[in-house]
Amino acid sequence: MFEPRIVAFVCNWCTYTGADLAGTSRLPMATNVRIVRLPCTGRIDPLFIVKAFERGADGVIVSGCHPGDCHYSEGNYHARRRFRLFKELMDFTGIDSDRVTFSWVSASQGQKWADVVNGTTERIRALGPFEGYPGSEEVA
Amino acid sequence: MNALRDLARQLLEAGEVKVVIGYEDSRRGVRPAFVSDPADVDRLIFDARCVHNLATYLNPRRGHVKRLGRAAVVVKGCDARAVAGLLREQQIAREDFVLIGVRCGGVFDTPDATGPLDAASIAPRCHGCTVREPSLPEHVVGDLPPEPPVGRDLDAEVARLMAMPAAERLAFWNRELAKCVRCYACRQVCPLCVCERCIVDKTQPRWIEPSAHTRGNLAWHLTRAQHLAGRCSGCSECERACPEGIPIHLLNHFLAGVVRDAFDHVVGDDPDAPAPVGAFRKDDAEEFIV
Amino acid sequence: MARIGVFVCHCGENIARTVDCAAVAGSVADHPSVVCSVDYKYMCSDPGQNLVKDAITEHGLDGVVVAACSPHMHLKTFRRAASNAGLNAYLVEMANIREQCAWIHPRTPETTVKATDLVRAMVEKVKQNVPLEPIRIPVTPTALVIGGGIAGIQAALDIAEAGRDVIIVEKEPSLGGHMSQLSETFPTLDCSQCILTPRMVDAYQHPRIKLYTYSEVEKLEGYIGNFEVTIRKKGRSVDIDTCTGCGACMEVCPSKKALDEFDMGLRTRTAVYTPFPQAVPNKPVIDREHCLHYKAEARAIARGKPVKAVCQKCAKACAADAISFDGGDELIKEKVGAVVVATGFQLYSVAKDQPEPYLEGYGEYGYGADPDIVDGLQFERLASASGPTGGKILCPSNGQAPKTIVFIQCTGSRDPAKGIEYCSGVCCMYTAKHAMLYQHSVHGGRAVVFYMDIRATGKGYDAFTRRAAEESGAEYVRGRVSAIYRADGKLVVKGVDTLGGEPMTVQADMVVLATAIRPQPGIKELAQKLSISYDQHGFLNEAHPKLRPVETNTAGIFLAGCSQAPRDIPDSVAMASATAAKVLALFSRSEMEREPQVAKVDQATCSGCFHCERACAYGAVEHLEVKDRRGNVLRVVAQINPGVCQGCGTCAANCPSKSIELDGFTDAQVFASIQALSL
Amino acid sequence: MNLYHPHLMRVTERIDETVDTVTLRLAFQDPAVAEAFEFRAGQFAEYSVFGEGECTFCIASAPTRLPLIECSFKKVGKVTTALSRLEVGDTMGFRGPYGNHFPVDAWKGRSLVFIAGGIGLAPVRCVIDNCLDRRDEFGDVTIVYGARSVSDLVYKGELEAWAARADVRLVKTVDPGGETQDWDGQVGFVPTVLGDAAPTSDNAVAIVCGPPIMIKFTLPVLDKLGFSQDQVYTTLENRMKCGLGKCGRCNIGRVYVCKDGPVFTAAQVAELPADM
Amino acid sequence: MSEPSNLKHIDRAQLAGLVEALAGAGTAVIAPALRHDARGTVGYRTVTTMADVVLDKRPDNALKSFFLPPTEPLLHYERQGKDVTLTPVDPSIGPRVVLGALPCDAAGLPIVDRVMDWDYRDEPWFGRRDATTVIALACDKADSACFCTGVGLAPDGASGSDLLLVPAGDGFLVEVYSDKGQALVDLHPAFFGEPRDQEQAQAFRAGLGAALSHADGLDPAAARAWIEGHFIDPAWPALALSCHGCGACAMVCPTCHCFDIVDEQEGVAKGTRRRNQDYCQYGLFTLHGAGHNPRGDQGARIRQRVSHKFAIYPDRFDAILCTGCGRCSRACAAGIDMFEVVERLAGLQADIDEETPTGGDL
Repeated sequence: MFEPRIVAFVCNWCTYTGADLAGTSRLPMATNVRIVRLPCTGRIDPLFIVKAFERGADGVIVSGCHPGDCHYSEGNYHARRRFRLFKELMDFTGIDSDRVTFSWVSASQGQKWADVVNGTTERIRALGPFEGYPGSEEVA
Repeated sequence: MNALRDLARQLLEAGEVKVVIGYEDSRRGVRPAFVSDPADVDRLIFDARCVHNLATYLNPRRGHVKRLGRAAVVVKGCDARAVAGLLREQQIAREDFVLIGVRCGGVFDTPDATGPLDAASIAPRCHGCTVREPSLPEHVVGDLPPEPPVGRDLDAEVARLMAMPAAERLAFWNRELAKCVRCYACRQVCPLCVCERCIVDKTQPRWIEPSAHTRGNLAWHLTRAQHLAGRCSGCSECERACPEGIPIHLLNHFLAGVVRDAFDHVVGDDPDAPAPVGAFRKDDAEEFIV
Repeated sequence: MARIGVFVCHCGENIARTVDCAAVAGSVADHPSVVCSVDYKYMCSDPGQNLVKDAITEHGLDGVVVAACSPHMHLKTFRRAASNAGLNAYLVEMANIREQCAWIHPRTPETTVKATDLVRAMVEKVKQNVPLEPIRIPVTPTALVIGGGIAGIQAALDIAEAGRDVIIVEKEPSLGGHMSQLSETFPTLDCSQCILTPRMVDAYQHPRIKLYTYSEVEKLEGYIGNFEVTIRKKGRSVDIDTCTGCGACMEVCPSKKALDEFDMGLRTRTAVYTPFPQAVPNKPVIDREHCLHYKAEARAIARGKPVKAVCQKCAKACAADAISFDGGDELIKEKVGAVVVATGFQLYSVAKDQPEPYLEGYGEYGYGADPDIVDGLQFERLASASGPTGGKILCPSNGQAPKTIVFIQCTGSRDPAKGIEYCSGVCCMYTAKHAMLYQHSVHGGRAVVFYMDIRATGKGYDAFTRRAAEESGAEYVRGRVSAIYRADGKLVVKGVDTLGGEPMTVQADMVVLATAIRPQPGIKELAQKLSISYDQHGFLNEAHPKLRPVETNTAGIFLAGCSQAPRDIPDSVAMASATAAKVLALFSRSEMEREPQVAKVDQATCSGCFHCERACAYGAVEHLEVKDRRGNVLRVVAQINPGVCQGCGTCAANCPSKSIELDGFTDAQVFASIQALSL
Repeated sequence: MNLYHPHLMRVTERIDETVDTVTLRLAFQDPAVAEAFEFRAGQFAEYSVFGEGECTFCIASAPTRLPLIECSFKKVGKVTTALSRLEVGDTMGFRGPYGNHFPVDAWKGRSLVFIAGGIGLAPVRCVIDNCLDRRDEFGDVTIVYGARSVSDLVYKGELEAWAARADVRLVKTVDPGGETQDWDGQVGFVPTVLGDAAPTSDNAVAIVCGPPIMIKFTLPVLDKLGFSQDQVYTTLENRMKCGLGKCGRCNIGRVYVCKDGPVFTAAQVAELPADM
Repeated sequence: MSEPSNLKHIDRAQLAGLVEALAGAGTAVIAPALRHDARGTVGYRTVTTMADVVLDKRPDNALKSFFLPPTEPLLHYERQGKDVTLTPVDPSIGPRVVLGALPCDAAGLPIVDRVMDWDYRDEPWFGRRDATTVIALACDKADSACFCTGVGLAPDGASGSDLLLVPAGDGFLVEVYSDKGQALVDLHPAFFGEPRDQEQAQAFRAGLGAALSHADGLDPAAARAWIEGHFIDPAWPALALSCHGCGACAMVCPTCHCFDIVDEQEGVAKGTRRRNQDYCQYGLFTLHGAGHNPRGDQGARIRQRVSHKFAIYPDRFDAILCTGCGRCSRACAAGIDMFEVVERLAGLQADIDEETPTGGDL
């Protein structure tokens, strides 16, 4: 069975803590997801996602605090606009935006984090490996 | 035309400006002209072949133009949007230059176009133009020409693409972006690409691969488009400048639509209008977030 | 490449049960940058930490990765250990192989592979880490308290009692705020003045409290620990140092038509006046709008005529020679380390003209034009022993005791149609109080209270409202009043009893409107001066509605009392003490130390578009002029004030040219993690 | 295999010359290459850290001391930073030698004056050691070396060795304010110190390397000492990619620094268009 | 112009047959063809059938790109521990035929050969050169940007071509100019007939000059003389004013060959060292790590490009680094017209010569 590579960019305050809670609650999760801890979703540049795909990731999870809960009060609002543009652009260029999960997971939502992880893994598994870069070598 | 030349002469003779940046005719069509001598103002013209967005010469990256001294720049209503952008982002100060607005009846796709301005030959950006009478410039010259013909509509092109299955769209863009040779004409010609050092030239770390393969090209064009989202003035010079004929401006135009629909913002020529970048609304839609 | 040590923790069985720790340690050992890689039962134990320390000295490590539990649990622990061993604390990172691996996966090869990946990614990140030093910001241990009401006084006293200097800025001539206007206070019905005045005096006499009355904040610059405030001291014309407060000036003042603000316009006062007998400082001030001299002066100036001395009886009457007509406003600069905003409230006006476009007056109540239609504070004054009626509740129109009073709650509050949807919180209580006070004062009087719901959630509040209804016999009618008009000498109040379901009319002698609490006028201007944010009603925004209720998004500025939302006295006081605690914590060290996780601008490549500035919730981005040797400004670039930056990194992601780095999470570090994780 | 294909070298030793200047001692991993490798004093090479890219500087050790190969560089850009992070045992890439060289053979019988500032000693040191290894072929040898401060001096070991030799006149100096208590050298800027040292120009050549500003003020001094422009040699550094005269970066007017240089006489430099 | 060593005739059907045959035999056929993109552009690309070939339009991209690609891998590297393994990229490629090359594109190749062979032989370039047979087509598509005749070439010139096709009757007169060309003919005799309708070919050739009359009398030598005497001159910054400083001109140029060498990581341990085409008009081209930039000004960069083509290269390699194809002028968003530039510089020299017959400076 195809085991997708999934990179998760999560904020330190809500989702990372939520993931910790999921851990302490021993919620079973797929082993496919690798977390990159960042202070805030506001820190996430869409280039992080692009680079992850370039480096062979099959899917990406982006997750932070719910609106209004941002530890930095506004970071996730800025992130949300950035993600909107990026997501639409992915669709427009034909890159299946289903490969990216955007989510709000609070520190108390261990179960939701588990669901996001497992759900995304299943979805990407169904989509198969990411092959967004045909003929990535010579163009001449 | 005479009004334009007279004004240029005045400004130069009065020493109000050191150079007038406008358009001149040449053996290969219209091109930008830099007139410093009042005696040369008769070189200046304005007609439907004046497609160039001369606002780009106000871009602070152009030290060699800056060194000429205070400039007067000939702008169409659409070009003024770029000037407003530069002002909005504090790249230039209003008192440092003069704007000569020209009333516009639409322009061709290319500066060497011949024949009548018709649906086939008119630039797509003229579609539904609302700024034929520029408002930002302190001087506006010429009479308002008749309504331009209705030509290619970029919204329609975007819609056509969005109607395709995703795989076809991917193929379309891969085919187009595969042609990119990374000459960065799109960036260099852009009045709003103001970065002192472009992200693609940053090497520590190197987020965007400089090589002209689809991987690097996609990263470059995705990033470029996003950096212009909510800022692009819609002049589509990037597309005209592309030696490989890549429909680059479609990306900008698409995002302009997203910004309009999602952030309720349309780029205009008011320098004081708030920008949607670095801003947000608490109730921005988030149906794509679980 | 680098010299990195990797330490894999078993966490007893917690990790070792599902992850093959030895295998993890083994497989990263061959990484070109890893010079030692070991696993151990309890890394966080003393022997575990010593393992790390010894390795640092033995192998001369320039980076440490501890693969164990969540960094939230032990990152600080290991960073401390490292710095004890002489390695910069910020060259230590943790790979979370417990919560993110051992505890959520079964014991399979994949689990160990993932654990290894997480460790490798951290190794790659640490290679990019650079030594960081905690940011030290000197702190001026003086607090500025804006507003001299009960909240401001409380905050000031708490801070001063703890031995720190405080500056109070009060825009009125006296401390006291609205509480000093109240007659009795719920739910105990003790006299407001009696409990407040001593606190006012304490504040006035406290050696560590400097008081600026009749003054306002003009400007605030700087940042946490290092603010400089400019205070506008309005011309008082009375030198409060020489003035003895004898009152002779007031006796001779011919101008007596000014409405008395303290008594809510229920009586008039002289142009030179002390707002109320217990005023602190108990020194008069000349109200230049009404003073004959100043009026003449204004006219003369308007007509371009020379200014002549007019009246000035007070000056002549002043034995202490404390009155002078020359002094104007005075600007004073003070250095402070923290700011408490306690500007209090004003009452919603039912009048025709409204201060805000979104507010509506109450035409149905005749815009409160009738002298016998009063608001809550006016009633307080009528009920107050120090008030215009000496504590007897009498109709302003005819000085007769009202036989019937109608109290209307939620006037303005919870009434979106009138512009305010929120609940003012205190009206139910003070209306109940008013009803009681009325019954105590006018025996056999009839009190009718129109209410929507009774919200009495404080300690002893519910009992209090019940007492009003059950013991004092106030008639509580659930419903709104649709109209008030005067007919043959009486105020006709038309309402609906929504419980009874029938319309009802009351013939009243007085109507008391429990009008909504609104922020002080000018609060928005003040907020802008302090660069803090406010909501659509003008109440100041707290940094976090749950976790940081008395802080603002501007570090070093705190909120107390009604400036943030409608509050009653105990809440305001509690909030004030909370801000004091925050301020004192900040003042507890001469330098405040902050995590060096702050943004930095690469000025060489910054193009000054200031997307960062727009994205910063803390106003940490400053404009820096890059000049040549001759001092000509070449470019204006962004600069981040590390004292203000909170380290979210939103600016970094918003910077199109990646000219901003967030220490601790630099692009190089994130890039390295991605490189390592995805392939 | 193509001409852009580097040889692999191993770092056998790293010396931290100053806070931001590092010397790496390198050995070819392929013995055959090591066997065949030769170069002339002044030639340069393209050094690479895989994943970061290539950068250009001269070979800092003397050809007479092969198989010893050393390079010294200052941390400025992406690649030099990466190079400076290399540890003993790490692998790096090497292309070269490229470019022309100092006409050491033509100097036989003449006196040599070496003048260097800061990291500029690297190319000069290569010639110095080269000449010292053939000491009897030359007349007087004078070395004037200066740096901003004592801590900015490179090749401290060599400096001692040279100082110890009776047949070498070493004048070392640091800029005013850069000295320490136990500093036994001079204090002053290189041009001044050179003027005071006043080496003879009869039948002599001068080799000058250092920051542009130093060179600017040194040339007049040499002129005063009687050195003609043909007696003065220096090396130029321009950004290069290929080092082979193809990539089109390093030329100044018609001159390709990578092919016609990096070694030039002051006369040749004077001829160059003002494009530096 | 050198004389053809042999003459043949190929009609359109045979030409189609040749393409099929070549493609069938695994020879890559590169020809001007529709790129099937949004804007319907024509460019050189690999084709398998004559149906795709467009011989009556000038391709937008430069033929050069098939010899010096915008990007090409030089080697792959992989780290294991402290060791690194390098895997070279084999420069040798299968046989290729370029069909319908513009003579100005073909002419660029031997010009660039000179620098690519300067002391060190550039295998990637020559690997492709040796593997490729170039069949040019005499060109009647000249427009106002063209000036091949002004730089000593011709719309029916054979420089850089192994075979030259000249329209004649139902097909083309085939002129053989090299053994490689002859070899191709010999390998596919079926598609080549005896030469005929030569007078029609002659007529076709005779008609080509008219469209290029503007370029008659262009004097690159004079331009070179002026450039060599005017390294510092107000003319340079003046030329640069409208320049956007992009690489469009260089990328489409048949002779621009500047390049960059970069490493691209593909994950932590491995990656590829690539050669990417680069362009001298962009500021960072010569920027030193330490921050100094010898060509910090756009004027200096324009000077570099023009000088390189019309003075430095002729000086070092005895050939003008320009084939007058006019692509740069067509590609330039600012309307900078290379023909006009050369004409202008030559004109400045002419002025000098008039004033001071001995030459000298203004």
